[in-house]
Parts: sequence; C-alpha cells; structure tokens
Amino acid sequence: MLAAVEVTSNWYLILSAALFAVGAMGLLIRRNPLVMFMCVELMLNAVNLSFVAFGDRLGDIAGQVSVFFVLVVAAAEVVVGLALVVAISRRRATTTADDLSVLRG
Amino acid sequence: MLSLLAQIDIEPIDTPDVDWPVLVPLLVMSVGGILMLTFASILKRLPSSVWSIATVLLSAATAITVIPLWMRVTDTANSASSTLAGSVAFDGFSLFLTVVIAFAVGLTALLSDDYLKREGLEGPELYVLLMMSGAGGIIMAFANDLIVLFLGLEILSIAVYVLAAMHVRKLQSQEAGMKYFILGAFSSAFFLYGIALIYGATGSTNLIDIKNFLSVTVLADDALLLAGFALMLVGLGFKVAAVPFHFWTPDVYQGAPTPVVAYMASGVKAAGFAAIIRVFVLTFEQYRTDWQPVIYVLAVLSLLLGSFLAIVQTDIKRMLAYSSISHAGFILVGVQAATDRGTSAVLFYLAAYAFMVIGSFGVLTVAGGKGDAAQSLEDYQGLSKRSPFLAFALMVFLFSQAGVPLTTGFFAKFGVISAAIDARSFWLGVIAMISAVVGAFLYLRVIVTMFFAGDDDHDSDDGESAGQDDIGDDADVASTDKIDVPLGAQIAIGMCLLVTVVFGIWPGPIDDLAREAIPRLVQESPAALFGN
Amino acid sequence: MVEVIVFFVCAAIVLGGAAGVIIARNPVHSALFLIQTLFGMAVLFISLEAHFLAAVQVVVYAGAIVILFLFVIMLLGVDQAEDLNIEPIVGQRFVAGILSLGIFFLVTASLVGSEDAITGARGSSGQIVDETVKPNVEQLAETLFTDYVFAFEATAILLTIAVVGAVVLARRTKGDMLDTPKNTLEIREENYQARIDARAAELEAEAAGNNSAAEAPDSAEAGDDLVDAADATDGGEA
Amino acid sequence: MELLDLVFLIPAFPLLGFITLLLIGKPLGEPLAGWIGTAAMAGSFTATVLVYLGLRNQDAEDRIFSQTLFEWIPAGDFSVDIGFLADPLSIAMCLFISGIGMLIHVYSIGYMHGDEYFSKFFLYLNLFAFSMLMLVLGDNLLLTFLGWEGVGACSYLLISFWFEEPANATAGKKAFVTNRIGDWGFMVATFLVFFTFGSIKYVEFLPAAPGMSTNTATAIALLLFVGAMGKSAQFPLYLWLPDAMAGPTPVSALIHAATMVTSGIYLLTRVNGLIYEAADWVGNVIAWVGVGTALFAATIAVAQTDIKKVLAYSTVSQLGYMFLAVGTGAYVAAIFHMITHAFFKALLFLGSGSVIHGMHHDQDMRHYGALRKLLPITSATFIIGWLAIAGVPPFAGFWSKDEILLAAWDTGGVNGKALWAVGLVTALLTAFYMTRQVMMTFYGRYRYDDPTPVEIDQAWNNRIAASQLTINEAVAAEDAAKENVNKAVAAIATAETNLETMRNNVPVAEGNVETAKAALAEATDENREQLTAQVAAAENGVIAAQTTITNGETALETAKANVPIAEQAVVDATAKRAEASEALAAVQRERANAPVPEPAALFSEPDISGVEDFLPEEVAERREFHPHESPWTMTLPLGVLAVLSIVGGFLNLPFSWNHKWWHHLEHWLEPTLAHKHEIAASGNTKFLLALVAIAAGIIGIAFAVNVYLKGKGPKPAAIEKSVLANGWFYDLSVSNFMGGPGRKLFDLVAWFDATIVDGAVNGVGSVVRGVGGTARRTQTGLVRNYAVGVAVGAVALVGWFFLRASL
Repeated sequence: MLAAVEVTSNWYLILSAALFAVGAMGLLIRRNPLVMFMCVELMLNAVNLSFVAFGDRLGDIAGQVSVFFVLVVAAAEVVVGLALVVAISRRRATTTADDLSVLRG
Repeated sequence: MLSLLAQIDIEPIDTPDVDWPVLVPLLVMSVGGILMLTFASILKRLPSSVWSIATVLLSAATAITVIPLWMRVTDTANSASSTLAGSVAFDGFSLFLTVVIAFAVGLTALLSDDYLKREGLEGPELYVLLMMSGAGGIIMAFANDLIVLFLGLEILSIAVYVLAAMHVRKLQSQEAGMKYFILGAFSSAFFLYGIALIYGATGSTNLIDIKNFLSVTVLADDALLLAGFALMLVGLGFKVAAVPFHFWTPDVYQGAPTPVVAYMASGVKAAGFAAIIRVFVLTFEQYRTDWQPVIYVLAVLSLLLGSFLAIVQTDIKRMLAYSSISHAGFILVGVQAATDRGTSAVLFYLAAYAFMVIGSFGVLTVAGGKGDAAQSLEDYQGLSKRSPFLAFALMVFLFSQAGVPLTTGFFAKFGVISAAIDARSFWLGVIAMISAVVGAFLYLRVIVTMFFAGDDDHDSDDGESAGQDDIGDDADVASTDKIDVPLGAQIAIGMCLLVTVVFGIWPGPIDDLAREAIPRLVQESPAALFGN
Repeated sequence: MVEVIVFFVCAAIVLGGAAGVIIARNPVHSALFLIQTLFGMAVLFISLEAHFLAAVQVVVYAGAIVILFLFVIMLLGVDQAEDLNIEPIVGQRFVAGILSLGIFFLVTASLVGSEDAITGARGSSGQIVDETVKPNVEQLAETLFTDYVFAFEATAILLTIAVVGAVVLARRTKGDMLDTPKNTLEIREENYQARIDARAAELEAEAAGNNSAAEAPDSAEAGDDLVDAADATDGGEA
Repeated sequence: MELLDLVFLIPAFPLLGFITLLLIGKPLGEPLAGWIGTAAMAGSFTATVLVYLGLRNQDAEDRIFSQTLFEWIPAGDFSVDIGFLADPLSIAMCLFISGIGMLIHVYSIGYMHGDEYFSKFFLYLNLFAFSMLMLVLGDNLLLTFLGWEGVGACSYLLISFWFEEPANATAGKKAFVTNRIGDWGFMVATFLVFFTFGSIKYVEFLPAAPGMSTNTATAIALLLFVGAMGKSAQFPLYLWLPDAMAGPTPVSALIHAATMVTSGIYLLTRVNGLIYEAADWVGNVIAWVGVGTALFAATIAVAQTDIKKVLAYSTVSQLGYMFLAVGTGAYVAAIFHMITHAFFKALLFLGSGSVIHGMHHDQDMRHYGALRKLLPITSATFIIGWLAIAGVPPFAGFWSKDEILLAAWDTGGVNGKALWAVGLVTALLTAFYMTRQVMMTFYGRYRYDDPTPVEIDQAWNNRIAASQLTINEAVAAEDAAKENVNKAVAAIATAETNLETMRNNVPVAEGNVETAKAALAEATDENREQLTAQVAAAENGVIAAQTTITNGETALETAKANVPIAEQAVVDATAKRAEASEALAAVQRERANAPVPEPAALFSEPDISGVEDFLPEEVAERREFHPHESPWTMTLPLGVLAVLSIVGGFLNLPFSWNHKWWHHLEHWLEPTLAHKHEIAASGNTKFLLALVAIAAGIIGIAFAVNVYLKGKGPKPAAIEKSVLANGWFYDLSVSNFMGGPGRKLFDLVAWFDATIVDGAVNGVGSVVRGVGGTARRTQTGLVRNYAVGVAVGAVALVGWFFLRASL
C-alpha cells in the first residue's frame, strides 16, 4: 500500500510548517532565553526545509543557496544572543525572560 | 600544486557584471566601518572624538557620493537600472533613502560622542556598529532580491540589538537589548518564512523576476503567495513598529541609550519602509487589493493606539516611543495609497521625520543627564530656564511632530493624508487627522511643562482645569542648574532644527527629490548588459 | 517505499527533537534534542538531494551552533532545571497552543492547494537541480557566485557585526551599574567570597589541628560563622 | 496697474518689522521698538491704500488681481504658489486690518510702557499682522491655512505673553487646543477641494463650483464652517475666547475683537460660491449656530463683572451676528458688520484697557463708577463705542446690525421670522449689558474707595477680634482673682497650723523651766551660776513662745480678713467679664444687624459705621490712589476709532435713492460675491424693521439706565423716588427677575458653560486617558506577552490573506 504513495514536496512543506509552529510555541512558553533562542533555531530550520523543498519542487538550486544565507544569519544571531545572555547574567542572578520586566507600561 | 589545478578542466564561473559606481555609497559606509574597526584596534590611544568625527565624515561622504549617482539616475537617458544579476536596484528611491540613512548615522554619531564620555563607555565599537547598521539599511534600500533584503534587514537589526544593549552599566539597556533581540529574531523568522513561501509560489527571490512572473501568470491558487505576504508583513511591521507588532518599541526606546534610539526611530524606520514600499507597493502592485486592507488596518491601529497610549505616559522617552508608533501609522497611510503620490509622500515623511526625531532625541540625550536618569516629564519642568536652546529646539521638533504648519511635519502629514484621500481612502485620512489632534494634546503637554511649569517664583497650584494633566504640581522642581550643551549635540540639534524649519517653510526641494525618487523595477540597464 | 519510510522516520525524529527542545526542563537536554532535530533535518536534506547542505547542516549547525549553546550554558552555570509545572503568565500556554496551531493549519491549508496549481513557476536561477548535469556543490557554487554574489558579499558585514557585537556585550566593564542600587552580581560575588573564606578557614583549622588540637575548634567556628553569614545573605537574596 | 503690483508690500512691511525687531529689537528698547513696529504697520496701510486705489481704477469686473511671487510646493499636479489675490474683499479686509492694526500699535506703546518684554510684544504683534494679512491675501486655501495657523500661533504666544501667570499659560493652551479641532475641519475641507477640483486656488476652483455635487459642496461647506467655528469662537468652540482675555488688552482689541476672530467669516465669505452649491440647510445651520451663539453669549455677558469679560462675550455674540448674516447669504451685511464691529469693539477694548490702565489694573466694574470725570477722553470715546454697539442711530453699529436683522427677516417664512426675533432679543440684551457696563464704569458713584464686601467682612472680623481680646483679658483677671481667693483660704489654714504648733511649744518650754529649776535645786556651788542662767533662759523661752502665739493669732486674724477682699475682687472680675461678653455680643448683634454688604454698592456707600477704624490697610492705600487719564499714545487711537465708529455706517446706508452712492460697500464687494442674498423686502418693511430695532435698543438702554444708574441723573432724587414709588422696577424686576428667575437663568447659562461645555472638553480628554490607560495594561513588560502580540498579528494576517486567496 505504501508503495503507491509518493513523497511529494508538500509533505516536507507540511513538516516544515509543523516544525515552525512548534518552534513558535516553544518561544512563547519557555522562560529560559537560551531555550528561546533554540526555538528560533527550530523556526529557521523549518524555513530551511521549506526552501529546499520548494527548490526541489521548482527544480531550482536557488532554494538551496538561500539556506546558506539563513545559516549565516542564524549563526550571527546566536552569537549576539548568547553574548547578551552572558552580559545580563553577569549582572543578574537569574536569567529568565520573565525577569526582564523593569520596563513596562 | 598549481599545475595540478590547471590540469583539472574547471569551467570558470561567469560572474555577473558589476556597475561599481552604484555600490560606492554602500562601500563607503561598510568598508569605512570595517576600516575604522581595524584602526580602532591598532590606535588605542587616539581620543574618542576621532571616531565620532570619522563617522560623521564617512556618512557625509556617503551622502556626497550619492550626488553624481542622483544626477545619473534623474538623467532620463540613463535612468534607473539594476546590477549584480539584478539583485541591486539602482533608482532614485534607493539613493534618497541612502541619504536619509547616512544623515541618521552621521547625526547619531554627533550625539554619541559626548554621550559616551558622559556615561563612561568605551567608544569606537558603537560607531562601527552604527555604520554597519547603516550599511544594512542601505542594502535594504538597494535590495532588489528578497534574500538580499533579508540580509540587509538582519545586518541592520543585529547591529541595533547590540547598540540597544550597549550601555553595559544600565540594566535597563540590557533588558531593552534582550527584549528587542528575542522579538526581533522571532519576527525575522516569520519574515524569512514569508520569503520562502513567496519563493515557492513564484519560483524566484528576485523582485524583477517575481514581478515579471506575476504579470504573465495568473495563479490559479494564490494562497501560498498571500500567506507569504502575510508573513513578510509581520517582519516588516515589526521593524517599523506598527501595531500589533509594536510592543517592543516603548520598552526598547526607554531602555536603550538615547542616541541609539534616535537612530532606531529614523534610520531603522526608513529602511523598514523602504522594504515595504519596494516589495509591496512596487513588486506586488498587482495584488494591492489584497494587501491594502491589511495596511489600512495596521495604519488605523497604529495611529490610534500610538497617540492614545502616548498621552498617558509620564516618561518622555516612552511617550516619544508611542508617538513614533503613531508616526508609523501616518507613514502607513501613505503606503496604503499605493500610488506614486503616496510613495513620494512617504519618502518626504521619512526624511522629515528623521530630522525631527533625531533632534528630539538629541535634546533628550543632553537633557537626560548621566545615566539617562532624567526621563520623566517632571524632570523637564522649567527646561526653558535651564537651557533655552534645548527647550526651544524641543518645542520646534514637537510642533513639527504635531504637524503644525511652517514645520516639515505639517507637509509630511499633509502629503500622506492627501495621498490617502487621493486614493479614495477618505476615512483613513479622517482617522489620521483625529490622531493628529490627539497628538497635539500630547506634544503640547511637554511644551507646557518645559515653558510654564517649574517656576520657582510662584505657587504651582495654577487653576489648571481639573484632570487636564497631572504635571507641574510637584513641589520639588528638578535642579535649576544650567545645562551645558556639548558642541557635537549643538551641531546635530542645530542642523535638525534648520532642516525642520527651513524646509517647513519651503518644502519644495525635498518634495522635488521625493517625487523623483519613485522606485522602479528594471532589468539590468541596456548599458550594463551590452556595454561590456 | 523506502522514501516514505525514511520520511516518516525522519519526520518523527525532527518533530520529536523539536518537542524535546521545548519540553525538556534542563537547557542541556534541550540542546541535545536540538541536535537530534538537526540530524533528522540533514537526512531530509539528503532525501531532497541537497547533499552538500546536509553536510553543512551537521557540521555548522550541530557542530558549531549547538556547541556554542552548550558552551554558554556551562560557562554561566545556568543549567538549572526550569520548573515547567508553573506558568506565571495566565493563559500563556493555551494562547501559545492556539496560535501555533493557527499558524500550522493556515500555512498548511495554503500549501495544500498550491501543489496542484499549475503556476508554471520554474526556478529562475537557471540552475537545474539535477546531479546528472552537474554535481550539487558545483551548482551551488555557481549560483552563489552569480545570482547571489551580492548577498554573499553582504554576509561579510553580518559576520563582522556578530563578532564586534559579541565582544562589546561580553567584555567585562568598569564602573558601577547606574540604575540598580546594589546589583545582584556583587551580592553573588560577596557570597562566593564568603564561602571561599570559610573553606580556607576550615582548611587552616585542619592544618592547625595536626599541630595543636587545642586551637582547632576556634578556627572551625570562625569558618562556620562565615558560612552562616553567607547562607544568610543567600537567603536574603532569595 | 502699477499700483496693484504693490500688493506684496502689504504683508512684506510687517514681515520686515518682525525681522528687524527679531534682530535688533532688544537693543532698540522702549519706545523705539514700538515705533518701528508702528512704522511697519503704517507702511502696510499705505500700501493697502495704494492697492485699493489701483483696484478702483479698474472696471468693476476686472477688480481681481493675482500676483504669484514664487512656486512654493512645486510638485507636479499639486503645485502651490506663494501668491496674493487682491480683490475687493481681500483689500477691504486689509484696509481695516492694517489700519486698526496701526492704531493698536500706537496704543500699545503707551499701554506696554515699562514692560520687561516691550520689544518682544511688538515683535509678536508684527508677526501677527503678517500672518493675518497672509490669511486674507493668500490666493489659495493652503496659504490661507498657513496664515490661519500663523495667527493662531501668534494669538497663543500673545495670550501667554505674561506667561509667568499660570492662568495665562492655561488660557493660551486652551486656545491652542480648541483651534486644533477647528483646523482639522479646515484641513479636510482643503483635501476635499483639491480632490474635487484638482486645485486649491480660489480663482481656479470657485468658478468651477457651479454644478458640482451637492454632497461634496455640503461636506466642504460644513468642514470649513467647523474651522470657522473654532477660529471665530462659535458655540461650542467659543470657550477659549473669554479665557483669552488674560492677555494684554491691545491683543484683545486687535486679535480677539477686530481681526483674527473674524477670519472665519472672511473664509466663508470667500468661498460663498461653494456654500451656494451646498444643500439648503447648510445656510440654516450656519445662521442658527450664529444667532444661537449670539443670544447665548449675550445672556452670559449680562452676568459678568470683569470689564473685559463683558466685552469678550459681547464679541462672541457679535460674531454670532455675523454668522447669522453669512448663513442667510447676506455677505455684504456680514462684512459690513465685521468692519463696523472692528471699529467700535476695538474702541471699546482699547477704552477698557485705558480704564484698567488708569485704575491700577483693577478689572472689576463694581469698583469703578463715575470715572467719566477722571478719564474724560476715555469715557467720551467709550460712550461713542457704546452707542455704536447698542444700535443707536446714526452710529456705525446700528446700520450694520439693522442690515443683518433685515436679511434674517427677509429669509422668509417662520424660520426667517424666528431668526429675526432671536436676533432682536440679542440686540436688546446687547444694549442692556453695554449700558450696564457704561453706567457701572463711568456713571454713578465713585466706588473705588469703597471697601469691598470682603474687606468689610475683614473689618468686622477685626473688630470682633478686638472684643474677643478684651474678653480674654477679663477672663484672665477673673482667673487670677479666683486664684487669690484660694491663696487666702490656704493662708488661713497655714496660719492655724502654725498657731497650733506654737501653742504646743509653750508646755515644752515650761517643761524646760521645770527641768532647769530641778537642776538648780541640786546645784553645787561650781555650777549654780551657770544653772541659774539656764533657768533664766528657759523662762525667757516660755515668754518668747507665748509672744509667738500672740503673733500667730494676729496672722490668723489678718488671713481671715483677706478672704472677703479676695472674694470681692472675684466678683468684680466676673462682672467685668460679663461686661466684655456683652460687648462682643453687642458687636455681633451689630454685625448681624448691619446691612449685608452688596457686591456692587452702586447707589450708596456701603454701610461701614462701626468698623471704620478696623478696615484693612489696603483700603487706606487705595484711598491714596487717584485714577488718571492715559497718555496721548493711548488716547489718540481712541479718538480716531471713535470718529470711525460714528461715521462707519456711511459705508453702506440702506437708502434706496442714489443706490450706487449710499451702497458703497455693496457695490465694492459686488464682484466677489456672486451669490449674495438680494433683499426683497419693501421700503416700508425696511423702515418698520429699523424702527423696531431702534425701539429694542432704546428699551434695553432705558432698562439698564434705570437699573444701574438709579436716579443719579440730572434730578437724582426725583427719579429715585419715582422708581421706588412705582416699586415695580427695582423690587419687581431687579429683585425678582435679576435676583430670582433671571439670575437663575443667567446662573444656569454660566453653569452650562462651566460644567457641560467645559466638561465635554475635559470629558474627551478623560476618555482618551481612559482608553490609553486600559491599553497601557497590555504593555506588561513581559517579553513573552509581546511575542504573543506578534504571533496574534501573524495569525490574523495569515488568516486574512487566506480568506482573500483564490483556492
């Protein structure tokens, strides 16, 4: 039965959408900024998968090239984000996102 | 080794032609920043003002290199083109915004020098990041490809995240940086996903290709494309601080170092709108009936929420943050028109707003005192006594933000509203005007505080109509010491003042430029294609 | 057939890893789950014939980025578990669930129709994904240095910013905090110092105990006092 | 033709003056800065006259001249020029703006004498004149709007001129914000005009108006009317004008009476072609808002005691009149009344300024009275202004007001009659309150020396305090006496105790003697002598003890004798205290019986018998002061304006023979007023209506004279007697009407003004605050909440686009 089924690019895309949604949810429910960054990584990975799957569907290499740039951006974001965490943890005992609420109103 | 390589028959990659002059402004800004970083790490003994001056000079150079390009682009025979395999758009639009961003960088650098000294922070990196961020903004202005646009956005943003958290001795600054970063990364992911979907729907990330494709193809199922629109708008809406993507704005504006806020409100906003216009107004023009209502709603929400929330603030930086949200609403009013008139009105607005907001935050930088401590409205009581120059300048900037005639703000608002009415969005124009009236209350409140309250000579119970405002009745008036305005800030504020007033009386020149800066999407120019 | 199985296995790995990232209480575990997702993703890339990307995925993502995460976690000692039973913001999880489901279903719904829609869209890069024509890497390289050469150059600026930013933020600073009366770092350092002193006193007492038993109790007591003081400060902070 | 080219000079002179004063105003100082400003206005006036002559030389149809200086916003299809439009309407406006402006500049030199910011004042005045002239001369809506905003800003600056006074700053703020609401209308109207016609130049869009869509025309007309309502202080946006009186008086005269506040009427007159295209009811709305405001403000004016506040409400009322004229299409009447009003209201304001100047900046009319002898020129000119505004022929106000009433009547139907009737009532009230003002200020009893009710109250308090002091002293004395009684009683007890002790001493002494004697009996020779001495000493002791007892008894007697004396003293002190209490009660009775001091003791001196010696020092200080006439720089403009108020009516007399000559203004304005209302009423009707109007004016005046002068005329006693004898007037009308329902009515109106209208304005503010405050709670400071915001936005956007998608 499975033999009749073909894996189309949409499968990947739906998986990608699911991964993106999981990442987004994680960012909303986790308090540890490091885990929140990881969730952003999940979201970016989901986009990567979309790019590659679209490229596959279109028969186009540009999708794969785009992934390179996403990778660079992800790396740069992580570096800066982690530096921020380091800087803040120098000054505060706890580093959860909920503690950052001096500024409000 | 070499001979070994030579044996392998490698077909050389046919790299695209480069129209080098087009890249000069960007190169001045970015390479200038990198060089400065190099020199800063070698020449540690130099006084910190050197870096400020260098940044100002490089920004000025960026703006100056635009002039010949502008002549070239307005010359009809050799007008807009694209280069580097169509990923860089060369038209009046990109040049206009390049100049706005260059001014934003330069003026911010002028404000930063004394700020860094006052706060006891280490210098050159701020300028490097500022210039890099400016380069990112310029890339966005030039971007003719979604991937390039995304990279520009990230360059711009990541630098600003760091700048916002730059005041390492202020917890608020770090909190601001962290919040901005988390939300920025979150919205960037949406933006990127949008690009992916649009790529999937159209088969390209290049705006020219996308437009060409859409103009010859009718999509039987455009859900994917439209979902891409939605997700891209999330990212761009976040950058320009449109409601409901505005939440970061007040917190970040309040916590971040004030000169950086000046840059955020001018440069970042300009770059964000550049992207919105080039992508939506220009590339997806065909689909405007789909996205216009969204911009409409975002504009209305931003206009109303921005001005209503600003009124209840007591922290002046926060207040200006909300007012910047409302300004984003105004600019969206021009975007929503999706006409040439709307676009030129938006450009005018961006240019005018850049100067008035940098001026405003420039005043706050100086008046804020050490650690940006004096931020509440009460601290501004009687500013006119302590520094007439600052009080006068802030008054003009606030009048301009309120859209009082004889300031650039008036023509800016006039332009976008008339564009909206011209595009038959009558109610949007009306809402914009209501928001302007509400805004007038807001700015007046600050002005009244500066000029009339905080007088030691008489009692402070001044028969103010009840409930009008709760300012001015505090007995402990902020110190009455004179404020020294540093030279750099004097120049920056003076320049913003000059632009706001002179072009407020005589808006013709900027308006002319804005009109010639309507963006175009063109294939590589014939000269570039066949010239070589 | 094989494809289908590979897909489902990988999908399970990817989603399982993702779920692990957001469910694991300990950030170290989250990072490990992230690696799981990334590996699953690499396999999916291979099945989509993006071989080079698969390699990059493992090397750069799993090998560098996640390691960076772990490094920071260890450096800061922030690997204490997060109590996930408590959600301080009322309704946050419910809203988060609704929203992520919303995103998922809306995007999926948009995707479903688009596959069959004959858009005629073909990649405009001119490079066809076909390993038989050219190797994957070569195709990538060619596109990267033609159509995307400007983007490629722009990444230079991005990486510079990342480096400068990290240096600026993470370096130690002089001077006091301006907006907190007594910052928590100092308190932590005081506690730390108190513990060290107490430990030193203990050791000294032991050493002294060897020589003359009579002096030992005093020193030990002094040490205990310090420990107590440190605990008290700790409690106060908490 | 050459003369017309001078039109740019009209605003250029004040601009030049402004720049000069900006650059070297401070060093020039007083009075040179003032004269520079005046010279600028004189130049402007001269230029206006020349342009006027130039226009006159043209044929009536050609009396329109556009001058474009330069392209201001050179932007494609939306290009706006800095250009001037010289036509009969704008030049007529310019004539009185620059003319009256010049007079007020001269006046200000005297009025602002010694002010710290002398040159700054003229700087603002010149800037104002420039803006006002731009408003009038601008050849497009945007330029007019620019002038509109400019005059608003100057008004704001000048109201707050003495900004150290918080009330002034608040007033300035109120003016600013209220006007923003009106500006909003103006701006939308401008956009609509541009959207409809593709141009905002008067000469381009007005001729294109015929045949335009009625709905658009209605919208534009109403929006412009909203703008005009703000600037011209119509209900409900009139709020700021009375408050604006906080500014210096010349400002009130120039800006808040003669020029700026009339710009709304100018604007509507300018676009009369558009209003003509609008729905019929638009005119009615304008007329009713106008006449309603007129009546409303007039009733408030009746209840005012501040000399400038009366004039402020009067101005609001007169502006309402002008809107009545505009609404009924009688544009000529509107402009006519605007001009005459500018004459007499500027005169009245300047006159009031002169009074205030002479009266040590006391603005309360109740403190005036009989000033006509002390301020002869001021009072003579003021009286002329009064007669003009009260509608007494042949003064200027009569003619213009009559024409408006005629136009209202002529609208026809019940509507027209009703408009006319309300207008007539307003005219009556106007005559009444203005007469009241004149009577209170220039006639009657000189009341400046009178102690005010507050001061009398204070005097009574002083006196009672003095009585209280006496009582306190008496009480203290009584307490002291009572203390003395106690002391005396205590002394008796002490004396008795002492006596007892002494008596006990005697046996002891006697015992001593016994002991000594016994010792002596057993004495040896050696100590006999010594023991004998001891016995003698003991016996002496007994004698001494007995003597002491005598003394003790004497002391006891004395102490007993003291008690009645002390008691008597107590009785005396108590009597004294009672006396003092009685005296206080008497004072309090006296105070209770003393007539309640009236707020305005118009007719007789306040009864201060009994408290003369207790009046606070201010009264004495005031009695030292004598009102004085103002310097010539102030009286000269008064004289000129008085002459204009007399002859101003000759601009447009309603006589039908030699039409062209008598109706000068009408013919002059003819080319710009394509759609003015033509009077259809017959000559007889006109005459009859005029008679009724005169009668109304005279009734108002007579009524007020009777009320407020009360027999201080040529035969004071007789009139007073007849009024009292008739009884109806004073008792019935004043007590019952003014003190009863009338007072209540006026109080109600004032309450409405203060509570509902102010409340609505504040209410909008609090709604905004409420919404803001609620929305503010979304800004929790928690980054995850913000992320939810982003996600919600994302889902909403994707959802929307999904709905839009073609599937």
